[in-house]
Amino acid sequence: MTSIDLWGGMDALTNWLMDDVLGALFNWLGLHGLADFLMSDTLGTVIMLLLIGIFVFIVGFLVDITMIWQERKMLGRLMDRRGTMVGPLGYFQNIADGLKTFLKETIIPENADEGVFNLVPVLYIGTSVLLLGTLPLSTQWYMSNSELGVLLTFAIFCIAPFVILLGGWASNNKYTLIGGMRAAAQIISYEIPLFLAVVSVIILTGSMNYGDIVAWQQANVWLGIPLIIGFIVFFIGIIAEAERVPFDLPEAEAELVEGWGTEYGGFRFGLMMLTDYFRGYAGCAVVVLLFLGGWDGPGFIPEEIWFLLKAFIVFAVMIWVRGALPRVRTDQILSIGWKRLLPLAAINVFIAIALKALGVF
Amino acid sequence: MAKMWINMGPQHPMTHGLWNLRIEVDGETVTNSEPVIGYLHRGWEKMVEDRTYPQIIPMADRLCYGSSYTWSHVYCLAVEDLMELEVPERAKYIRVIADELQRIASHLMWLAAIGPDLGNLTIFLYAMRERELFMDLFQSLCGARMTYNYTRIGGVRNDTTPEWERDLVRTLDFFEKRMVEYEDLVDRNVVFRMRMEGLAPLSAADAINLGVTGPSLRGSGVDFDVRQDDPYEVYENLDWHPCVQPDCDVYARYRVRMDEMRMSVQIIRDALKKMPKGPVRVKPPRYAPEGTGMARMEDPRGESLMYVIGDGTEKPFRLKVRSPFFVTLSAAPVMVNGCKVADVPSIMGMIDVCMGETDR
Amino acid sequence: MTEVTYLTDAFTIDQVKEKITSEFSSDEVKILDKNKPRRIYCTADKDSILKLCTFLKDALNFEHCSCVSGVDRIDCFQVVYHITSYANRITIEIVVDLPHDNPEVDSITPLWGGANWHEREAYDMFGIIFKNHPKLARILLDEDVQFFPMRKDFKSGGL
Amino acid sequence: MDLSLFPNAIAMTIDEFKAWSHEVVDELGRSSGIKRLVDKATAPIWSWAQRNSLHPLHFGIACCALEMAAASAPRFDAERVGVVYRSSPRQTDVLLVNGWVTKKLRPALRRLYEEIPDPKWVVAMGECAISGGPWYDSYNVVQGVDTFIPVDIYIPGCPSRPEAMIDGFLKLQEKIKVEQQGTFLDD
Repeated sequence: MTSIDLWGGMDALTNWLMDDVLGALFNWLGLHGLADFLMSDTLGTVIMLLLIGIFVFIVGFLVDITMIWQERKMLGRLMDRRGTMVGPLGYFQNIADGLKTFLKETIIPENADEGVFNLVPVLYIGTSVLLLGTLPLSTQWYMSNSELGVLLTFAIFCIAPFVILLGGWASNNKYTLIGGMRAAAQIISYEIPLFLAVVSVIILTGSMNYGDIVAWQQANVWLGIPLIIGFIVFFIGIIAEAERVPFDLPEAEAELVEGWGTEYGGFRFGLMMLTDYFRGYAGCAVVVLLFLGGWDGPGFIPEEIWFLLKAFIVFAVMIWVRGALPRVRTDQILSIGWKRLLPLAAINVFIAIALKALGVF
Repeated sequence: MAKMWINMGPQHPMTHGLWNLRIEVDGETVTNSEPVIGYLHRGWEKMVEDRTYPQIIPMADRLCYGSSYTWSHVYCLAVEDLMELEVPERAKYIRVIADELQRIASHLMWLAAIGPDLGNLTIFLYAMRERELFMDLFQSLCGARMTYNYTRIGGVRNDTTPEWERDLVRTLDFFEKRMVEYEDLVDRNVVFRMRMEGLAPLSAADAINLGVTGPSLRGSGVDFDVRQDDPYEVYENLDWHPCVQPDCDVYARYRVRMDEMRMSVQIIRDALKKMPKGPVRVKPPRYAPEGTGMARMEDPRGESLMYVIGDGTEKPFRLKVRSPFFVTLSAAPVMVNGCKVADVPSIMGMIDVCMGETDR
Repeated sequence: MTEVTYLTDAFTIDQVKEKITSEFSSDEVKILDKNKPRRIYCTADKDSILKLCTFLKDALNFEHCSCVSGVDRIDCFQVVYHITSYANRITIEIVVDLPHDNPEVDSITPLWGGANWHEREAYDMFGIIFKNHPKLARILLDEDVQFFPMRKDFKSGGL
Repeated sequence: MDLSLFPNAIAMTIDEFKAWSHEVVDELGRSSGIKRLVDKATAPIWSWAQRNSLHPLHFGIACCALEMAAASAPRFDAERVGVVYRSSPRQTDVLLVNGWVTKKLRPALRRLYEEIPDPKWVVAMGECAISGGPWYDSYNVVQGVDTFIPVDIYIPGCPSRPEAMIDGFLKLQEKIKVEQQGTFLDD
């Protein structure tokens, strides 16, 4: 099984850049002190970390705009039309949409709380991009390999609803306020079943590290098969977490205009649009990591490609759901979360405990 | 959270037209509501007093753009009642066919509109796709996609062709298959049912008292259809029955409209079979007599009525339009109060908004 | 869950006409000699319209107010009521004359909620006052409009 | 270049400093010609992005609104040319006026126009929005939307067909292509 060694590669790249190019250049110029500084290990590590961050972001960003393209194109096909057609296969439509927003005027409503209003997109986008750093793409392509990786991911995931509440309040608009309130109401309804489903995974694998979880699945079986109930609960929960139809209540377009983001225009809107798909990608990635064997697959394709392929397939299912289902109501999402998903998740935990206790795995 | 008033409109994705629903919300629950209309008021009734009788037909088309044919039809019926004209038999059948085609097209527009209201865009595109077929039929019948100017005082403008009738039958066969697709998408979908069932109850007594007509009334279990109870044209001779649902909720209103589309297909088939040969138009007098004329008919949205007063000249003295949605909208607070904010679009979408006829 | 209400013929046209003539004097309500299927035409005095409507609703099963129209006859105003019976399948047309200088008539909104916006519209367009109407305000035009556009002395024209 | 405040830079408030530094950088870029150069080089890209991503406001007024809906339906599919409807005026580029404008609506429409961030375009669709159309003698209809907001493209028809609407948007794209806007220089 092949995999791209991100850290090793970046280390080599940094060494080459610092030692063989810049260091040699300054040595040749006679600036030995500066050359020594550039060739020091500390600076090398910092540069390497930066480069890794940039690489992870670039891959995430490419996946992100591909997902937007995938959604628009596939949704178009589900609706019996062609979808976007700017550029090859319509891929450049998102780029045009994104670039355009940077030319737009920035409007801050007169009565808005300006500080919070400006802070919210930063927090929303920042925390969502941060998610990319917690998700490994393969055994060697990761940014952080924390022992508590799963916990870290969900801790970062859960910030956004509060940011939405803040943004809805700061915009000083009634629609955004209701949208923000809905985000807060929604989070208490699906987070608990979601975490219970994760707990079952942790019980079986005995680890919170993505690498270990995937290694366990490679050794035994994809967790989606024994924990099928948990998988379904988790998938529904992650749709709600990523705020996609049918659980996109905070941005319900039918009744709340554009939901909590009504007052955000220009590049803030463009970046927030992008961020929604970062969260969608992160959700798909977590589903793949926890239940669908991560980068497990036949070895003729690199692990990273397997991982991304699975993530795109999971996202395609999300698009399919979006094409088929209407939006549920606020009280209905609460009753779904507490009356349906929570018992199912509890049953799933029992199944996991039973499997562990009986020594099946 | 304190109670607050929200303006849903004039620019709001829920409106489907141009009006403003002011709602008072307590958290997510609507406690009070008040529709504000008049954003499309153009003085239609005043302007037609300055037009001759035939000139008003295209104006009547633009009363409601969702179902333009039925409005020019009811106008011609009212003027024929005033002039005491008898329309040739074939023209009556053609009018009924066009009427039912318009009803299907209008209901498809409604079906398209409720999709985004409930948060699903697919049904919008499916319904619009089939609506194009009916637009094509109208286009080959009278040359326009939406505002047809087809019916005339004393008949219709032109006869149908055999090719058109063949296309019509083919389209109806195709459409019936597609109806199954919509029902798969909506009726067999748990979330759609969850959003519609038991929502916005409107009891039969309330509906009758508030003057609600059309599918919304039949969705409350009242078997009233102008086509049956005050038959015009040739509905008496055709094999059909009104579609009634007893549940009083949004889902019942949805079912009534879906059934009506099927019923319209049945009516058109029957009318095509029974249609006689003959002329399609008689020449109307230029000057209407003094007196009044009144016609009611079943618009896709309910009972439409036109009341025309002639004063012996070539222009009407007064032409009053009873718009079905105008009255149904006045019943909106009864349905909306007490529901959640998220349900407001689906309730309002389910009574089939058309503001052109409401504001006139 | 309510039952489907299937309608039956309760009264024929002749029975309705007879009941009206026996209840009201010819000063109050006059049935016109104009025969069309399922239609009754009559004129009523402006003071007895509420009484007539109450009688129609309670005794004769007229449960649906189709339409309330204002008419400016230049020498007087008219209010034309179209009231329908689902059970009898009859529509009755009642014409009420109002003096031009004081167009006031009793509101029938307490009987039929459906008349509410029709009466508001007649007020908006003609300035006819409906007494005891729950909210008689402009509906189609802006609140601050000073004219009644459907009156014959108002000349239409573009901006 | 106004550098007179420079010695006192330390005593400036943050707002003053922001304004001053912005002015300095602006002036530097302008006088050295860098801005013009960057503008000339990047303008085609921005213009391409703008004209391929025209988001009209989801705002249906009258008859043409149905044709607007039909234009995004499968047969015509306006998304092919980048036309996607957004409900919030803050996130749109085009105000598509598709119907007659009454006196009651005029202030609301004007306000919607103001709410759209620059650069923005107005498309008048159908006879009513162009000139009042069939309601030429109405007491309540504004005779043409261009009496109170500037209009870029007129789409004739009563109602305009969906093809005409898509063609109108293609015309608007051509217009944007000709009027290439840079990023820095407003003139």
